[in-house]
Amino acid sequence: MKFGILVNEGPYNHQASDSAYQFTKAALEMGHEIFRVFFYYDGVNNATSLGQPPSDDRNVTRNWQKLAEDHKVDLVVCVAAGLRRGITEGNLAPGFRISGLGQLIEAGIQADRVVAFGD
Amino acid sequence: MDEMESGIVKKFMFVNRKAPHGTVYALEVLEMVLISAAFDQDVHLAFIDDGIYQIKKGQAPAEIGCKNFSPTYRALEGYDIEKLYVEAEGLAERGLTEDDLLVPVEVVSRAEMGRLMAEMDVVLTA
Amino acid sequence: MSMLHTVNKSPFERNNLDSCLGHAQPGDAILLIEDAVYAAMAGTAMAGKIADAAKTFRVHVLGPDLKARGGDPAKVVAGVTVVDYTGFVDLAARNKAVNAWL
Amino acid sequence: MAYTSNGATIEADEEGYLINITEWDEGLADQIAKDEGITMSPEHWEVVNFLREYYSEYQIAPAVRVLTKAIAKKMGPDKGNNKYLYELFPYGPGKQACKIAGLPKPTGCV
Repeated sequence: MKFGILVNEGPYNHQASDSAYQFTKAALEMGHEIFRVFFYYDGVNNATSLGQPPSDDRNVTRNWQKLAEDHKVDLVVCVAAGLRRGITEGNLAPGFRISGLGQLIEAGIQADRVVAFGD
Repeated sequence: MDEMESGIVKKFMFVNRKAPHGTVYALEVLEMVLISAAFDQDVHLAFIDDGIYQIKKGQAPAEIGCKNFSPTYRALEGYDIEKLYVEAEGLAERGLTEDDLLVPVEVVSRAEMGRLMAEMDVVLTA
Repeated sequence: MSMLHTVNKSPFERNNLDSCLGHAQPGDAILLIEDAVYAAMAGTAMAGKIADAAKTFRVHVLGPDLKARGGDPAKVVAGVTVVDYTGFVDLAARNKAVNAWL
Repeated sequence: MAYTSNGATIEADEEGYLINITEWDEGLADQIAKDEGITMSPEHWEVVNFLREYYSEYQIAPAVRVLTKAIAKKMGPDKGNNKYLYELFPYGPGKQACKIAGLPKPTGCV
């Protein structure tokens, strides 16, 4: 089954990013396909390359990058939401790409299920 | 790129349940809805709970320094997004009637709204 | 075909759970995650409402979120099923759509 | 980037859209159009003014499809079609005309 994942909150203010990551990881381990993970609202902050979480805490951005590396998961950051919040090509973590909101609608059309995580 | 052709038409519903201005969700959902219009899908908008306040007439956020995006709901018709539903119970709880809303909507009961949601292929609530 | 509803807010703070219960159709699946897991713990003022809901809907709670908050998977409200992330993915796959009550 | 109009410097983003949309005036429109290789004619102004009225009413710059339809409704099918509008604004009646009209980039760029 193909899943589209929507992440609506930043990585450290809210559990949403962690929940989305755990769900995505479990789905991949079960053999499902992740059509795309789309980052919207403050969720775009998951894609910053500038975060430096303490070494005894999880690194949410790194977790996503690892999924992209190991499973070729398409990590898409909304360009409009990113521009508002200062996430641009200049500080985008490797493994993420910036594109339009249409990528979310397309995920809704192409994926079998869209699962949203947020506040 | 304006028209996105995939041949698939799904029933999408954007469920608004948060008030505008206090948080950014209402504005960015509206941006989502406008983009969805380019994909020729069967788009529905629901306003329940505090989401009803998004389409209340008379919003004037100039003094808080924020953009007034409430007139944009009236542009939806031009984007061929015409299936707007408001929950009757939510309206009544807030002391509002259909006349207080800035766009034409269909007022439905909570039970009807639930049945409508159940028909959808993709539901995005915020 | 049924839907999966996810709820992630404590019912003591927000009305997400009430709104979900007011719109879900009989037989739908409901999964309590994040702060909504407090609703599934036995002995709270919400327990009666959840036990009632479990008669109409298939109510689940996400075990890892429950344990994170000091909840005991053996002491959830009667009728509520504890699932892990694999169970969450299965629920999403087996219902026709997922509505996250954000 | 920036434009110069009546001796004042008007700031714009990388693509040439105004940073502060309230700084627009008709002289600036002529200036932006010139940079785009367009000499403003009454037909150009008709579209630019239509866009400004649309923005003033709805607080968004319309997607090109919506603009075309709205122009057809107001000015007739001879003007509300892609051929006519792209002849006036070769880089797109949405993007280019919005820039000249001093509006944000149209919503609907997917």
